[in-house]
Amino acid sequence: MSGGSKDPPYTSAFIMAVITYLEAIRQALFDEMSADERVFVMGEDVGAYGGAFKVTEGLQDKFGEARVIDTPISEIAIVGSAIGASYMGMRPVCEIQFIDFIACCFDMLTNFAATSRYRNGAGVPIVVRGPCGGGVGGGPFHSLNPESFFLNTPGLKMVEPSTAYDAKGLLKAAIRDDDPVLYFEHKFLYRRIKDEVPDEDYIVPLGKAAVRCEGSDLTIITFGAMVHTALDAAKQLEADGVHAEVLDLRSLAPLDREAILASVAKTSRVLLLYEARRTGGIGGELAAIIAEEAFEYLDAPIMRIASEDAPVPYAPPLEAAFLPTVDKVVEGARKLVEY
Amino acid sequence: MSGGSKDPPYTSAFIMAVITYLEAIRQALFDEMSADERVFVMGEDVGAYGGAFKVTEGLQDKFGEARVIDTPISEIAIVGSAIGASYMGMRPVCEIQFIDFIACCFDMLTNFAATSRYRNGAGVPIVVRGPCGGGVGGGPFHSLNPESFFLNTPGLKMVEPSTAYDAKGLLKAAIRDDDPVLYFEHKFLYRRIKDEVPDEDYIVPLGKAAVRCEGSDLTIITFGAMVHTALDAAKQLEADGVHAEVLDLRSLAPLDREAILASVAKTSRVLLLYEARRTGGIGGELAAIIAEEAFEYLDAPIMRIASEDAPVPYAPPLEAAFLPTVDKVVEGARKLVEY
Amino acid sequence: MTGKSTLNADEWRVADPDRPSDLLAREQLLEMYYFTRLAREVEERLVILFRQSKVIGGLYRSLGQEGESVATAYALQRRDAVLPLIRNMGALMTMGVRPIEIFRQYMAKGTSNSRGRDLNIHIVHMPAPDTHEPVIVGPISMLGDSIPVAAGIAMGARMRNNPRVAMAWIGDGATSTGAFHEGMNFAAVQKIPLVVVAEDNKYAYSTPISQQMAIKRIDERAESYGIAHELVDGNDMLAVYDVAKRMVESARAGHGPQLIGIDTMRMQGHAQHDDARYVPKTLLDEWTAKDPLRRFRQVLIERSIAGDRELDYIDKMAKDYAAREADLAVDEPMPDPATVTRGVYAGDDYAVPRIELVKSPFARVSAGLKTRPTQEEVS
Amino acid sequence: MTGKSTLNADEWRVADPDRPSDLLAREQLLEMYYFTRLAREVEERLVILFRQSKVIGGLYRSLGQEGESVATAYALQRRDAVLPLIRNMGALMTMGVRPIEIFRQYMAKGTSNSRGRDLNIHIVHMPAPDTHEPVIVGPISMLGDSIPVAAGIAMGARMRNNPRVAMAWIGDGATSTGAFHEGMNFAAVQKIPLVVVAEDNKYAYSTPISQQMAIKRIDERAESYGIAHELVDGNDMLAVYDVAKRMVESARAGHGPQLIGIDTMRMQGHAQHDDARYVPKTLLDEWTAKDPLRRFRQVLIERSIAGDRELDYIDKMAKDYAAREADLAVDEPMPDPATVTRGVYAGDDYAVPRIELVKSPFARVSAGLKTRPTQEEVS
Ligand SMILES: Cc1ncc(C[n+]2csc(CCOP(=O)(O)OP(=O)(O)O)c2C)c(N)n1
Ligand SMILES: Cc1ncc(C[n+]2csc(CCOP(=O)(O)OP(=O)(O)O)c2C)c(N)n1
Ligand SMILES: [Mg+2]
Ligand SMILES: [Mg+2]
Repeated sequence: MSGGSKDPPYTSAFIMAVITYLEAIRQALFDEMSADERVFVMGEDVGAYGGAFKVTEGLQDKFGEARVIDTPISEIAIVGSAIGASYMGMRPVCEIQFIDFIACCFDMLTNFAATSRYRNGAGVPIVVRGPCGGGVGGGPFHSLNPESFFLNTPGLKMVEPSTAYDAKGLLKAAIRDDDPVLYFEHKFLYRRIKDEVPDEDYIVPLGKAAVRCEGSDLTIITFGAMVHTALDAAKQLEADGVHAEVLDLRSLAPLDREAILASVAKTSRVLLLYEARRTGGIGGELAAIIAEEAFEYLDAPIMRIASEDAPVPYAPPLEAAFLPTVDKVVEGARKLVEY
Repeated sequence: MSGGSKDPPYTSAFIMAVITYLEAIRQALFDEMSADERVFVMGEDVGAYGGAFKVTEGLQDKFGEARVIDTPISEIAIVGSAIGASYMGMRPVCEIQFIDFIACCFDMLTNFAATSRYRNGAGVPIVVRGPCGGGVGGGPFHSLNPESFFLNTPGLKMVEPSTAYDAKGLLKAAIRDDDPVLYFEHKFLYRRIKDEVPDEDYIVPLGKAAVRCEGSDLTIITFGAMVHTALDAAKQLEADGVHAEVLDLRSLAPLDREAILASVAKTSRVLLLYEARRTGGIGGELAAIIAEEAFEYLDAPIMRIASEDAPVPYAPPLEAAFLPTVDKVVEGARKLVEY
Repeated sequence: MTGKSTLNADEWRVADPDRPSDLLAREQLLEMYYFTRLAREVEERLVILFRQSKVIGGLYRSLGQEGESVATAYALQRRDAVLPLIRNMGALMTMGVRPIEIFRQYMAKGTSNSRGRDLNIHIVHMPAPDTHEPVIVGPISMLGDSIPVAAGIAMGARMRNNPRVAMAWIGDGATSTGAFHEGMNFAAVQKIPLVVVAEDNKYAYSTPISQQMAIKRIDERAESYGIAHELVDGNDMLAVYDVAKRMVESARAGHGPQLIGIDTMRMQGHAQHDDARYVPKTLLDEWTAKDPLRRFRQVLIERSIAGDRELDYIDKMAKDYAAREADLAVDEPMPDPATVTRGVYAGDDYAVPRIELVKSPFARVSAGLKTRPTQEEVS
Repeated sequence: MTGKSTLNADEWRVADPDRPSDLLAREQLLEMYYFTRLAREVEERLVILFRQSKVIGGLYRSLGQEGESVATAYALQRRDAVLPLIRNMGALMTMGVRPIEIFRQYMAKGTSNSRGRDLNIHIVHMPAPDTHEPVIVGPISMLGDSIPVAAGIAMGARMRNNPRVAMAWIGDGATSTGAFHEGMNFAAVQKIPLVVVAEDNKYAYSTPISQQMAIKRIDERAESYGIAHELVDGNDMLAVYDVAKRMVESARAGHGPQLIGIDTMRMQGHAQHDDARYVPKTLLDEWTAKDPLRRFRQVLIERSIAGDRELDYIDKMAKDYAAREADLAVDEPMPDPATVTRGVYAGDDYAVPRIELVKSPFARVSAGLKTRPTQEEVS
């Protein structure tokens, strides 16, 4: 599975296959476990069952029970023991069955993992990954986008891919990173998104955003599943002659300030699109960076489009009203360019 | 302790006493427990010992062990059982010995307490209070300002007083509120801040900010201990002829958008001052509101002054470098007005 | 006093104090059978709705566990508090939740207790303090969280001088959570009248209990807290009732929390999407032979409590009832999207449909009774 | 084989297999005494520094608990891992941490292991895999969190084919946390070589153990996990060593985690600011009579291991050493404020002072030895 050049970015000379977002995550785990015996996977039902979403399917067959560990229902122990194992030189990848349950180990992550290097120089190279996001009728406890819970805790890194290519490359980068990385995978994308992914080894470096669509009239800054919402909106806007640039953050901590500021400087209008609830979401941090560092470029208010300020509702009509939609983005973008 | 008119705000005809911020919190607990037998206190060492900071001193003597409960070291159980008791009509006030330990019950607060009313109409009238903030050499685990951890969770309310008057009035309002309220008390202020507090019953309503100092050149939006930093800075700036308005948020959720926008409309320049780490802090939400809703009033970038993006260091010279200071605020304000 | 007749309910009342089930009247035994059958039939209907894509989200069966769920809840008084999990359909039926409430929830109807906002059996019933109704607090998905909340409910009820025993169910897997530990320990220290039903159904999702805990008996989870515990054959309904009843009354008498360990088997996958390939066929076969409903039916027949004719009648009654309720719920409206942000905070509440509670066909109409009503006939 | 002499170390080695302390050589016994005395003297020095306002933040004494702390750690091999708490000064001295490291930490010096960033004994030592040094991971303040981390350390070491037993100390109060539960259970299921030292010192801050748990013996905290456990008189150093040694070797042999319950008493307030008025005087008196250091000294004299002259000499040696180390640390610089944001992430690390490890005056200079060195003389 692995092998070939270690130099990203891949070129078209590489062997490419169109695979799903989910398969890309699985490949990254296979590759990294094959290449580095220090990498192991732990979590609930990740072994024989292959995980609630089958992300780790086949892993235990290949690498055995010692490296693909089914744990008790104990998120604190999963992350805590991963920290300990990482101290001993291992590279644990923890699965949180639904990312919502990361709330149960919030302390272990923010207080133990995040501060360890700063306090005593003891790095914690762990990855904590799990399915986030709504749109699948998951209800209040299986739909969260938790990035803003962790945004005020230096010492943690956070990523969320929007493509299969990034899903693989970011996970590889996260596993090789020497700091704790929270890797959020959007469950809506698992099987809906497919794209070309090289067989060869590559990484998508942490901290780098990607322009998904060039434009000059406004910038939509987003990530995860909302990238696709933004791209659909951009297509509709294009028909009206509005050229939206779509910036996919990919990394949420650290943020790619250069890419953000460069795009704002170019378009002077910003729409922040994120799937978490509006108030207290990552859009705040983005707005603050822009309002502080790109103020003179701004020709319009910074607009946030996000989910409603409520728990995530279960019924499809409620969830549809709750989530950001292409229509909301198009409408917002029109207002922005008309400002 | 209680009695007299129930109508806020108090007038000068009331009996006033100058008491500390800490004593004001204690008085609120005494008053509410006297007035309402449903109110009770639980937490670690809150009983005979009177709490790590002696906030609950004397409470158990007065109200007995059944209403002032020493718990095991179990933040999940403290908050979880408070939720259950509140379902049965009680009004629990939980003490978290240092607010940093609220990380241990993050799940119970954000997932159980916050969603209960929305999901099934079952309100959770609990208060979770505890000492926050730095400046006292508390180190990485006894100095946090956790408000932004909870800002993306609708269903929770949050307050943090800066004066003794507010400390009492906000706590009374929090206890009487029908929703879960996180009440952060800044430990630096406990015994350093004293002001006039009426003996009579009054509340400071949740969701209302207060202008602490009128000004026309810029607005410093802040809360908690930083209000005093802002006021000191305002005094220095005044000497230079710069008139800073200081807005004390008091409530962090919900935010007083009217007061924020009114002040920005008046001064057109904004300095956001908060003690939490800069990235991912509440300043982001404030910047976003202002950049979206008061954009046309803005004459300068929105500036954030906050703590450094690191765990809270222990050594006094490090902590001094870490925290926002009067000097930093004065310097920032000067830059803003010169913009 | 030790003699025990299997012939009729009245004689049967002269009983072993360790076997409170000896005191159950004929109507009560039939009622337990009815609730168990009803739980199964409600779930069978849910399967149909699931296949018709009318159930939003996952469907969790309690096949094989309906008996313990009913028998534990049956040990409660009507005013007690229950905190069921997804697999405690039997407890909900026993406490009188009208089946339509379940269908509404699973189909996310606007008429449901959560108004389409929350999943499956995440329902809440908060009766006025003076009514003769149970407190019902469904779980949130985060496993274990119910335990501290249950402790708080029983503690709060005691503080309000309106005591209720709280019964909370928990899976083998969920006993590994920190929330379980803190709640159990807190309840023990505070001597809270809490009865925890710990269900060893051999798996937590795909994880066998051997990878969940290094103890052999699930009831030993109570040891670290000084909580009284007992293990029972979970598919023997009267045995379950006996232990549960003693524990409920012990808790009510002020002896603190109790834990009943249930030895049972989850007879299907974790949810409908899970084919449970990881479960050995032999294990399933072994437990199929121990189906609690079939076993209980046999007891009723052996003890001449009822014959096939009466029991078939109950079966049909339950099945028809479940079908009717499902049909009614199917046509109800989905929630109005305009309400999506309503009721996050107090002051903006919009009407929450109260859970409708119903009496079983066996219930004696007598509110004051401490034990279950006993006099109505079934056939 | 059952005979046990109290006369000299060599004869004493013919020993009861249940009493590994019988195998301790004279120098080892004196070394244990030395570490215990040193722990006490380091803390006495800290009190002086605290009164001089040179200690930043709180000061936590282990008065009365130094013995158990030394005797448990003494059961480890040098390469094992320790996760001490604030009151395990004895364990740190036993593992060879140079006292100056403690003074630096408490005074938040730039030279300290945490470079003034973290409190008291929150120190970390990660030796290169091939060195003959212990892993030391100080706690974070959140109680209980050390337990899962300790489990992970021992598991990770095993995965790296570089096995180490991990020993983690935990207070009675901290056993009530969810983190403790999850860590213990995980370790049990994974059969991790973890030895947990659970210290019943009668209080958690002001909270008596009766309000912390409804069990009488702290070691029963292990029951729910199927973890082997034993309770020991924590102020009898050799008894503690015996149990700890057996457990460490059992864990090392692959028998999974073990828990040793320590019956002891916190002889001062939670920290220096706490006058501990809530502790009954009679309780303190009772335990004053059982001071572990005094008792151990008596044992050494009774068994003719050493006389007053030698022990006084050790006392003085420890006291002088502590004083010298404190004096050295006092003059060291505070951290440079310009470094405040350095080293949050990898790639921006700035030098972390390695913890200096020292040998005791009793240590035999022999790196390859599995058990403690034994040949040097004290006087
Ligand atoms: C804190 C938490 N972690 C993980 C999950 C995901 N999850 C849902 S059900 C389940 C298995 C539960 O097993 P058990 O407690 O034995 O109950 P059972 O399904 O067997 O009745 C898991 C892992 C969860 N709901 N909550
Ligand atoms: C999770 C958490 N909650 C609360 C505290 C505050 N706290 C610090 S020490 C302490 C008492 C600890 O008692 P115990 O575990 O018995 O240890 P001892 O001090 O007796 O050695 C408490 C409550 C904490 N550090 N962590
Ligand atoms: Mg189970
Ligand atoms: Mg203690």
